[in-house]
Amino acid sequence: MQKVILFPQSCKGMEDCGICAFVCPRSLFVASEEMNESGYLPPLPPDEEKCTACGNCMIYCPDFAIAVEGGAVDGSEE
Amino acid sequence: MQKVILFPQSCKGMEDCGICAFVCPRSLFVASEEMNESGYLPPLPPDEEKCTACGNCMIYCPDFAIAVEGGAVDGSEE
Amino acid sequence: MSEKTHPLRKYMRPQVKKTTFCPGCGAGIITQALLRAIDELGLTMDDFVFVSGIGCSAWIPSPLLNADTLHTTHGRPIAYASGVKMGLPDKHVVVVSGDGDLSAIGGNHLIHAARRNIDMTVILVNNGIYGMTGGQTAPTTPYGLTTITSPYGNAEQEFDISALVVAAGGSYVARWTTYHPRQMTKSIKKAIQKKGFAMIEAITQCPMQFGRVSKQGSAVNMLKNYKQNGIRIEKAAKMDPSELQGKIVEGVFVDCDKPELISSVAALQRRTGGKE
Amino acid sequence: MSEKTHPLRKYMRPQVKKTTFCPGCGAGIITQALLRAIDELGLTMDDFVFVSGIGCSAWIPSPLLNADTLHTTHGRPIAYASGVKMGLPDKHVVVVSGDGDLSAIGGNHLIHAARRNIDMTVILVNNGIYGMTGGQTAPTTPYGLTTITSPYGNAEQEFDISALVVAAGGSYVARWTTYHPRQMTKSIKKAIQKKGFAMIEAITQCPMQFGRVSKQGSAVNMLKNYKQNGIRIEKAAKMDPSELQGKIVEGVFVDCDKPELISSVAALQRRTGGKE
Amino acid sequence: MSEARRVNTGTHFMMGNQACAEGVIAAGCGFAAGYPITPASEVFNALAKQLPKAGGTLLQTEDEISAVCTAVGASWAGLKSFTVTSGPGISLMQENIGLAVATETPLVIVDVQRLGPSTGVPSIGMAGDMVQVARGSHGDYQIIALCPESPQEMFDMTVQAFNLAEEYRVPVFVMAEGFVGHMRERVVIPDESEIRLVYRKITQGGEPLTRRDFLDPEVASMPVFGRGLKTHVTSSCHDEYGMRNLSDPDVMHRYIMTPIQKILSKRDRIVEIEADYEGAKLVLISYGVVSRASRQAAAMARAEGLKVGTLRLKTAWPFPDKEVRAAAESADFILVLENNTGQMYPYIKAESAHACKVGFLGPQVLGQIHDPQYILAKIREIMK
Amino acid sequence: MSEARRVNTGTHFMMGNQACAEGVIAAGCGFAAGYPITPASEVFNALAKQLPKAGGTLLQTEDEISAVCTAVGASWAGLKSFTVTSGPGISLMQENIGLAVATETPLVIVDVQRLGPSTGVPSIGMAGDMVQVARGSHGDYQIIALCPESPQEMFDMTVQAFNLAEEYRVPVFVMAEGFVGHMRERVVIPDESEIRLVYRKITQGGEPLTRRDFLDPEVASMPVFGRGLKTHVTSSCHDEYGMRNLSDPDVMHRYIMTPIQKILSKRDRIVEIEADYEGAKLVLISYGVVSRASRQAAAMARAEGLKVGTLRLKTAWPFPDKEVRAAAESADFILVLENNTGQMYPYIKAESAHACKVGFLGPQVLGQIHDPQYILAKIREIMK
Amino acid sequence: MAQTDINIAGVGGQGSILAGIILGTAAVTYDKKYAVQTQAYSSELRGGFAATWVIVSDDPVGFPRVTAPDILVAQAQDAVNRFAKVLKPKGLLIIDSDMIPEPPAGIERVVRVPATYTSRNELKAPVVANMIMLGALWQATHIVSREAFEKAIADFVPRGKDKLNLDAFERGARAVENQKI
Amino acid sequence: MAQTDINIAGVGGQGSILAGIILGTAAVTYDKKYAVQTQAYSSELRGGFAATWVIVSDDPVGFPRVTAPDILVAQAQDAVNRFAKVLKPKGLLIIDSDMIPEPPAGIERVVRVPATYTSRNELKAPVVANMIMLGALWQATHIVSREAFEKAIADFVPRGKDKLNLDAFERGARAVENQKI
Ligand SMILES: Cc1ncc(C[n+]2csc(CCOP(=O)(O)OP(=O)(O)O)c2C)c(N)n1
Ligand SMILES: Cc1ncc(C[n+]2csc(CCOP(=O)(O)OP(=O)(O)O)c2C)c(N)n1
Ligand code: SF4
Ligand code: SF4
Ligand code: SF4
Ligand code: SF4
Ligand code: SF4
Ligand code: SF4
Ligand SMILES: [Mg+2]
Ligand SMILES: [Mg+2]
Repeated sequence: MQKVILFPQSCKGMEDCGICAFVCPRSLFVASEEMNESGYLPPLPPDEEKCTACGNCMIYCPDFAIAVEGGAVDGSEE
Repeated sequence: MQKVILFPQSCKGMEDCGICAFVCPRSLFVASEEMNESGYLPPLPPDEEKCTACGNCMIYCPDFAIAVEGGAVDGSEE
Repeated sequence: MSEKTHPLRKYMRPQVKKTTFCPGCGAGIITQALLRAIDELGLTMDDFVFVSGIGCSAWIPSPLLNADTLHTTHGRPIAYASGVKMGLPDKHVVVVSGDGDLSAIGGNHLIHAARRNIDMTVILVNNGIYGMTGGQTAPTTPYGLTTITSPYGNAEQEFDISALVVAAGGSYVARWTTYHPRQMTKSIKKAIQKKGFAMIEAITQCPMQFGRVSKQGSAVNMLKNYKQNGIRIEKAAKMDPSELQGKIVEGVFVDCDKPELISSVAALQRRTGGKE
Repeated sequence: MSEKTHPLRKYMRPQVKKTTFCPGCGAGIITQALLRAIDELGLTMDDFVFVSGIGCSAWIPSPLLNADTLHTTHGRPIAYASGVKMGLPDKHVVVVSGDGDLSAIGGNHLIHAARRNIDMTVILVNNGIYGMTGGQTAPTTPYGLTTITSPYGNAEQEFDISALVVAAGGSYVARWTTYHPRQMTKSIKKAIQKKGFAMIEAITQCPMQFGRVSKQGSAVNMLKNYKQNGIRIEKAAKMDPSELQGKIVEGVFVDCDKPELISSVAALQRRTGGKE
Repeated sequence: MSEARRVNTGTHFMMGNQACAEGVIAAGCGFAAGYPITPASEVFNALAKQLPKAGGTLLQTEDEISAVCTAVGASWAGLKSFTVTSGPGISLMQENIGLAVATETPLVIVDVQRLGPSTGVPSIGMAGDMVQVARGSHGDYQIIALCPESPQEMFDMTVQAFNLAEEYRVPVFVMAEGFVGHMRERVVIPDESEIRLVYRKITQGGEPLTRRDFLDPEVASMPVFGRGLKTHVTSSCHDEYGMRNLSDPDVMHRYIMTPIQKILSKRDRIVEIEADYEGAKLVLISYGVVSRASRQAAAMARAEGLKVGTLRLKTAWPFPDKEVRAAAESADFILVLENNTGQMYPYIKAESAHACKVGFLGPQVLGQIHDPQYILAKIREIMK
Repeated sequence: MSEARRVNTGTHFMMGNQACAEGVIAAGCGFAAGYPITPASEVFNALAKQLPKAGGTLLQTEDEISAVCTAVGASWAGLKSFTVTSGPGISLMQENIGLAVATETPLVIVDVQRLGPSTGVPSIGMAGDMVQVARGSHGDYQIIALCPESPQEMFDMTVQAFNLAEEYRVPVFVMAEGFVGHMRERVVIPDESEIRLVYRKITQGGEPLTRRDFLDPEVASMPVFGRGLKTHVTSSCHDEYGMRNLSDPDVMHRYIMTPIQKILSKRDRIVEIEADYEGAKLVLISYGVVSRASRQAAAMARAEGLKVGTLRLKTAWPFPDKEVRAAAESADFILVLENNTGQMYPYIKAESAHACKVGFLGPQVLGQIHDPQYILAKIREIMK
Repeated sequence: MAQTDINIAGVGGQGSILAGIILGTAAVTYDKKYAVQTQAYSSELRGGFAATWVIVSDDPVGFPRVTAPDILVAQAQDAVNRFAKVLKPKGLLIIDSDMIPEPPAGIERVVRVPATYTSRNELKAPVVANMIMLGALWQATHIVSREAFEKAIADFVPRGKDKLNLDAFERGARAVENQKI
Repeated sequence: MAQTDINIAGVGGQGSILAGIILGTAAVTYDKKYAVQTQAYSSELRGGFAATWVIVSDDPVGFPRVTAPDILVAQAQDAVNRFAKVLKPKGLLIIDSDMIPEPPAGIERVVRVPATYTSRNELKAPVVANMIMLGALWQATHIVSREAFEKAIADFVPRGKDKLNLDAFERGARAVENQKI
């Protein structure tokens, strides 16, 4: 089951944003090589296995570019 | 020596104001019978002997109609 | 009996024969408190520029005081005064205006001047009402009070203006009723000497409008109320909020030092090489 | 991979494809926090009217949110929102706008709405700068910081907006940085449910303007700063002011109940016979 | 939507400002915002007492900026909305009057004009805000403004202002003068059933942002809040759907022109005048309380055998250009009488100079309405 | 009084807004207040950097209301004062512009106009505030307004505005358009010694309230603060001595009329135009950046043998009535070109309709200056 | 009498303006006539001037400003000083003779009413001097009916004070009875 | 050539507007010519459009708006889509051939510059693509002197980046050398 869903067209890029990478406790995000339609480099989907579904990437992504399913989105306080 | 000097033309009347009477610890002010030029009834000068020169009448008079000389104007806190 | 003149008369424009206020209005008591402060500090009227807005209270300096005086629009005196101060940093700039003027329409200038900590003294004449326009609800009118524009009782909470100005950043903030003119004078002296934004909230009787709408009546009745219900901050601090219902907390709410605007500009420019 | 849509997408206007914000701008995090609050409360967009002013932050609801939305002039959203609330007392009226909008030009409406305790939620997006106009000093810009309009350092003190709104009379006031989006959501939920004036001060990164002028740089750097310097009110209360230099105090500053404006109007009218 | 009516039917000896308040209530106003100011205060004072009894609500705001904003907000909440002030307040409202225009918001604003500029003399009336009301906000736009000459008309025109505002989705101004606001005169308030009221057309569903709720030259229905319409309203340039658009030149053009054309194309239904100049060689053009002096002067002149007529602009904006033109084309001389230094004069002259001579006569002493004798003297001078 | 000059002499490729800031400094401005707004922000941004180095100070205020008030305060403190904004800010300033007028305060305000009404389109320029600037505050009054057509003139006219403000004790406006403010062009800044500067006449003693410091048709000396003059300044109606007077009708009359007459009686020294219509049958009248299109269109028309001339209003207010009249009386047709829907048009028509036909041509698409070809087409249509 | 222009003037606090409002109300509300009432006053509460102008007419009123009144009711010397000069040539001057010892020369028709003395000393109510003046105005002109006046007075005076005010009105009327006008 | 109207356009972030400013500065400040520069851009930081218009002339410029440019320098497909249609009939189109694979039909004079590739891959500095386009513009038109261009570039690029930018300019110039225009 896929836990983290990316919407790369919504992303504004790992270069200027990169918040997902910063807030992921497992550091699962790296930039893709391919620009999206707006010219930004979105992250690659994280390695599902390592993901804890903590929800950080979703909650912090300012551009609604990530959804996390089935995790304790509300649970873990920083 | 006169301690309390009245400027009756400046007064706005014992009927509507009367603050001097209220703040005088010796209750020395009563209304005169004679209107001033503006149609107000100023107080009569207080009985000098009873006056302690506390300065209240001067400091509270909103119309600069009373001056107190030689007293501890600054002294007595309420 | 009166070849003599009132000792504070010398601070008034010779052309002005009397105050414009209603009988028993507290504005005159505050005027005295201010002039006495100037007198006691040994300053002259040439050391000052006075600025006011629109309202009964705004007529305290205009045209009464024999000094440079700027009588401005409703709510804006602090903004005008800021410009005067920028141009004449060595003068004492004193704003005298009403609660409606400074805290209703002019509220934003009040909090921003406090925040900037611009060197200025504000005497905010709080009579709890719009006096000049005839007794409408002000931001300082107590909850539930019946006024011309709240005939079924004021549904709004009232401002604690001193608390607001403290929160906004004022350096010196004090509140006194007209029942305490000596303390008021003392605070005004401090305020004038303070390098920074200073405000005196002067709670005062408006027998004509507030007295009428509140049914508190005469000037003397209102002074009696101040006498009975005035309570010092030091004492109030130890009391329960419920005990303070209907009380008027008086005293000095803040007296601190922090960077003042105009000197800060100079200091920062020196530091970063903006000024040669 | 993405036939699915983002779970909060349903709250956005279908015509709007993406946010208008710069990469890494915190406005989007706040938008999420707000929508999540609505989601968790089980409310629908038809329960709300959103009002905003002018600025980057004002574009959070306009046109993004799929609800009745009023995008107004600079500084005035709270005034407009007050009218909306008077007309639609059963709707949740939520103002989302910037620190410049709500606390500079709009500061007076903010404090008066708080004073009146009108039932309303304000999300004040505080990025410490004028974002949309290009990085000028805001009332929230720290002392000494170099900006476009303070090239020699900001000579003004900054507002503690939460403290100001508490002093003005707000019923619920909380501050969170974008590093604490979950807490922010929780506070927004409380704010929406509060019968009275509620404000969330959302401290947020503006990498484009604030990041540039402050030399704090990227969004991630700014989030790091929030992480390091954010400190809870409970802890801060026990600390010395000097220790709090450079810290961002977060948490709930007030959460109380007092008469709300619109219900007060009704209550007073009943009492004094104004209403049949 | 609560309807806030309680018509004070009957014959009254009533202050103009009170009559205005009665008009507000008779028109079914649901919300009034205000801030005290001489010589307008009595209107809001009266509403504070009466409007709640008629089912409306009101808010005394922290200033006039907030008053106009709050009233616009309440209008979008579906209520007939109102505010009242005098010149200084109108000056402060200018920016947000622009919003009301740009968002096509029905709103009635009464300006009880006083002697200016600046603080001036609060208690003395003048008609000093006549161009300000139409051009005082930045940018190009069109509003409606009516000029009462009596307390009776302060009632009538206030009701009419609400009707026009609702019908055309536009701010409508009643340009009273302090003199009329504070004057007491006979005021007849008709029976509730005889007062014609107009209510805005409200959008009845449809997909948000595909409905054409704005920029309709025929007046779009209004997508008021609170009905699940998911309306988007913006003070910025927007298209027919209400969507902000800051890049398309054609949208910009329509954003400016359509609300103007919406009013101008219906000007024949909006503009009202009183013309009494058949056969006249000299026509006195005026508005507001000066019209009463003008009529009296004309009567006196006619009694002397002078061919003098009158044209009274009950509507100041949209400007009665055709009506002025007609007068100019039928006469040899137009004399413009205004209770100011000649604010509408250029607008009148622009539409009459091609056809006849045009002159202006202000009050002998500014602040006091023209004495009919003074006008008569001028008439004699012109016609001799 | 600190003199804030540091003239950036030389030939520059410079943005209009930057040139304006250079003009502020060259004019010896001592105080600038401002609040950010597109498309005017660059002026204050530049001053923030440059003015302190030239000995002036500035304050970024909490809003535009405060900006104009602060600038007036600083002017009374003796400094040459300045603020800059765009339409929404001008709208907010209206009430206190009235104060500056009523108190006869020298002050320069630059309006970098943008597309309105309301928030409109910040980045697109128009000349949408042309009547607002003269009639946007309540009451009757007169200001001075200049219309630059290039960055060079944003420099020149800013300096000139300070000179006029100081000479006549009046607020002076520079009505730039966003297009000009944001345009870069060659700007030549002369040597400091070649820039003529005017300083207000300052009262030199005398008894307060017996000195005639106000309402002098010949411009009273200004009793600035801080010199022991014990000046009284009020926004209310006042007499020649600055004393508030709310009861004497004659004082009220003079309170309104004298500041107006002070400007109008000197209009010949103030008004500047550029006339090039000798022998022309059709005269194009314009101001601001459209004048550049107008000249080009006229040149193209003349190349076709059409007798077309131009009149450019460098001064918009006081309104160049005589100059317009002269053009109208020498031509058969006046075509008014404005970068708006025709704001000055009625004022121009009022002074020309008696003598010739008058028409208006706005931009083909509002927000974009007239294409000379588009004007030419209209010229051909009229003249065929 | 198609139209009568009346000026009632005094100093602040004497109730001149209220007298004008009562007159207008009597005319319009109770006599079904037409009337216009306007006013002016200085900002001082006492000592300043206060004046009202009332036009009473059988037909709708045109020009609403009174430039030269038919009748001047003067309650104070200041009122005479300010307003007597514009009284119509054959106009009627009604003065409070306690406040105005000597009417200005050249005015033929003068009615004298001891309103201040009567109100203070006989009625013990200085505030009703204006009603005395109204009574005198009525008696001298019958400009509106007595019934209308009485109803209008009842509309405006505080509850319970009707009798006092009507009494004052009556005394004013009687004071004029025997004067040649 | 008395007056040349140039349009430089791309998407946000490509530096089209800066290129226009540099061109104008070169003309006015260093070549003592006349120039006008105007611009337009959308509010998005990336992906939106950005365009500048520059008029270079030997004499003072009259009408300052460019309606039909002599030259269009297009850095993105969007620029061609938006602006190519108003290029003068015999106008010159200079394109970044990496971004615009195919110039629109009907335009005769087209110059192709591999600016994106060169800047990214050869200079390792994507931000200097605009300088490459400027170099091409210079080589194709000599609208201002090379010295003027170089001085103007030095005025605007960050300290220490002069060489990189001048290098880019040079590469742009060389890319055009052999193209028929
Ligand atoms: C813009 C504007 N709005 C309203 C007014 C009317 N106005 C004059 S004084 C005043 C209220 C004064 O109240 P406050 O400041 O409390 O002074 P007070 O008379 O009570 O001393 C108002 C609303 C005005 N002059 N200008
Ligand atoms: C009356 C007025 N003044 C100024 C502006 C220009 N303006 C637009 S947004 C803005 C500042 C926005 O700052 P803030 O509210 O902090 O929002 P941010 O962009 O930082 O989110 C300003 C000054 C305006 N639109 N209207
Ligand atoms: S859900 Fe948590 S662990 Fe998984 S990718 Fe997102 S941030 Fe990383
Ligand atoms: S946080 Fe979101 S927008 Fe930012 S880089 Fe990651 S996916 Fe993209
Ligand atoms: S000085 Fe004191 S004791 Fe003497 S009269 Fe005045 S108040 Fe009374
Ligand atoms: S306090 Fe002053 S004004 Fe008041 S009654 Fe006494 S003397 Fe008169
Ligand atoms: S109305 Fe009130 S505040 Fe004004 S002068 Fe009278 S008593 Fe004083
Ligand atoms: S300028 Fe700042 S606040 Fe505005 S969108 Fe960009 S990052 Fe966000
Ligand atoms: Mg007050
Ligand atoms: Mg901000």
